Amino acid sequence: MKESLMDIICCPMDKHDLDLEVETKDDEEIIEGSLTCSECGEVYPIEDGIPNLLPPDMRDEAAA
Amino acid sequence: MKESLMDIICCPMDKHDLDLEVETKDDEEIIEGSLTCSECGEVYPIEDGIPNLLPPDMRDEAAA
Amino acid sequence: MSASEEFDSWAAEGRDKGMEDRHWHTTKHALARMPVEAGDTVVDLGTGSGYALRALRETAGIGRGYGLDGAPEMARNAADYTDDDAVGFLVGDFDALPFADESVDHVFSMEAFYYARDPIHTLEEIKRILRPGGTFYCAVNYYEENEASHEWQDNIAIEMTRWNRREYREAFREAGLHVAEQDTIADREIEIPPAEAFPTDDWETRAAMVDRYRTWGTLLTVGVKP
Amino acid sequence: MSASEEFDSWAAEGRDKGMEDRHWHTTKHALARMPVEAGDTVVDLGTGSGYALRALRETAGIGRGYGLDGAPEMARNAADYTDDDAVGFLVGDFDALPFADESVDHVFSMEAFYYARDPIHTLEEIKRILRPGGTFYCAVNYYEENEASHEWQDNIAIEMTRWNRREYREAFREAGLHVAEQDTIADREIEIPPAEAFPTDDWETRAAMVDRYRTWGTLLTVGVKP
Ligand SMILES: Nc1ncnc2c1ncn2[C@@H]1O[C@H](CSCC[C@H](N)C(=O)O)[C@@H](O)[C@H]1O
Ligand SMILES: Nc1ncnc2c1ncn2[C@@H]1O[C@H](CSCC[C@H](N)C(=O)O)[C@@H](O)[C@H]1O
Repeated sequence: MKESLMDIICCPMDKHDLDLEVETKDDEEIIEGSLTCSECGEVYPIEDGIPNLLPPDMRDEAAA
Repeated sequence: MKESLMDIICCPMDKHDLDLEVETKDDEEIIEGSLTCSECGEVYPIEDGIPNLLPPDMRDEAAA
Repeated sequence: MSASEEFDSWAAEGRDKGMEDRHWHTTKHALARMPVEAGDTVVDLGTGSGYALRALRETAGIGRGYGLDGAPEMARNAADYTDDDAVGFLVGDFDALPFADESVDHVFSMEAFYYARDPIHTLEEIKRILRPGGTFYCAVNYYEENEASHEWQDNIAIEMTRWNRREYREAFREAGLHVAEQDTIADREIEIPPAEAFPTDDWETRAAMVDRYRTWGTLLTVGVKP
Repeated sequence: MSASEEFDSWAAEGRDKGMEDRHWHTTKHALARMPVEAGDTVVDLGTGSGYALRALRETAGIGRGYGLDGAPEMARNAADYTDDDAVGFLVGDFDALPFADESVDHVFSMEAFYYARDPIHTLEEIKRILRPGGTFYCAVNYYEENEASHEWQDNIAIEMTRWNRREYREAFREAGLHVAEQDTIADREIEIPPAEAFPTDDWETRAAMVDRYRTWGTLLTVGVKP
């Protein structure tokens, strides 16, 4: 994902802003990292350049 | 015209309500009569069952 | 010659019926898209023979349809073509609509809008008479991208507004309408003769006729009252 | 099986590309009607291969396009199919959109909306993320009037919502969107074999296939955020 995506995304649960943490970057592209809700503290992963903003219960279901 | 048209028409100039005067009627159809603006007093003719709600200057132009 | 006189003479010559037949090819597709519900009140601006309202009564069960036209002859003819009590006609001008604020569910207009003397003001008037969420379905064959239409101005004394697609969207927004859709509706029904038949009385080349009808056709811009 | 798993397996089998090819016949007409301007931000819900956003970048010059999909495999494939910096993909669910209030100009969705667990709530979410005057172009092939589509539910474990045209309009309004347009867009491109070829693997009769594609096709409902 590009950092410009931060302008419009939010926590899917409470719609508050997200804080970005970058682990790996390739040019402008954020490859691995996480997005943390500034309100509820929920952490959403960025994997393979794609943020996973499924509600936590559905994310866990999908990973199961 | 039908009297129910009165629900939605207004004076084309100042958009105020119109007062209906019926001269001839055929069943529900008003054939001849007039519509007078409750605010500016302008009189609009009903002829052949059709109200003429052109602004006065255009009506006179058309009739000329 | 005033607009009333010009179009009164068209009506007297029976051109209202001719337009109905030709415009129907694309008008019917625009009408079919309108989100009208049974019982709605619909106004048709520059109604000509009034066919759009007759169609909406039949297909969508609108509650009332009012056709406005600047030419008394047009309105009289239109009234003669129907005995439906729920359809009525009146004489009026696009610049000064004789309808109360928010009194109308939807407004339709085919091949007429560009005759408005002050088209932005007409859009403001349309916005005024629509209830919130009401739509204006504005269909025109005379527009910038439809090149064959440009010469129509030469045959008529009234000044016509020739906007392109973007100008239509911008004007709607300037008047305070949201733009929900813009599309060109091709006329697939008009018969286009084989290449050997060209030039015809009306067309230099077959390509020009195809461009006019199949490529461009009718420009539809849909506005919504916020 | 969860929706993610179901659609992840579709993506792994390459069905995303197959859908792109088939859906394009009607999707392109819906996209062409959208009142997008250069620079707009557009979200595609249930983006699949992401083709709608690629098309809008090319034809309308949108500024940014974001494709949301519940299946990580779909989003990964979609990201692989483009190297356009202005197009991005994310994993998320229709019921809990991860976009800020009024942050998006237009929302598009093809053949995906009816998978929403709580479709009215999804419409409310769409209304929330659109800026005033923004549109939701909702296109579906699975709907009540399209009878051949009814059996699709038998082949998929996820519950699908099968509304008719009126129910779509009512649901949009219930969620607070104005309905600006509703139309069925016929698929004129799919090849329909001559009568002798029927029954085929997929179709009992030629009439049923004609009904599915030429008569009904894709139902488009357009909502506008007030
Ligand atoms: N300024 C104006 N105010 C009201 N009506 C006007 C007008 N200028 C032109 N018209 C009317 O607009 C019509 C255009 S011809 C189109 C008629 C009809 N809608 C159809 O599709 O066939 C004519 O009937 C003409 O009288
Ligand atoms: N609840 C949900 N939330 C997000 N995406 C969903 C979803 N349910 C289904 N989807 C996604 O919706 C897509 C439907 S298939 C349609 C794909 C694409 N729009 C096209 O026209 O080809 C799948 O990619 C699926 O993963």
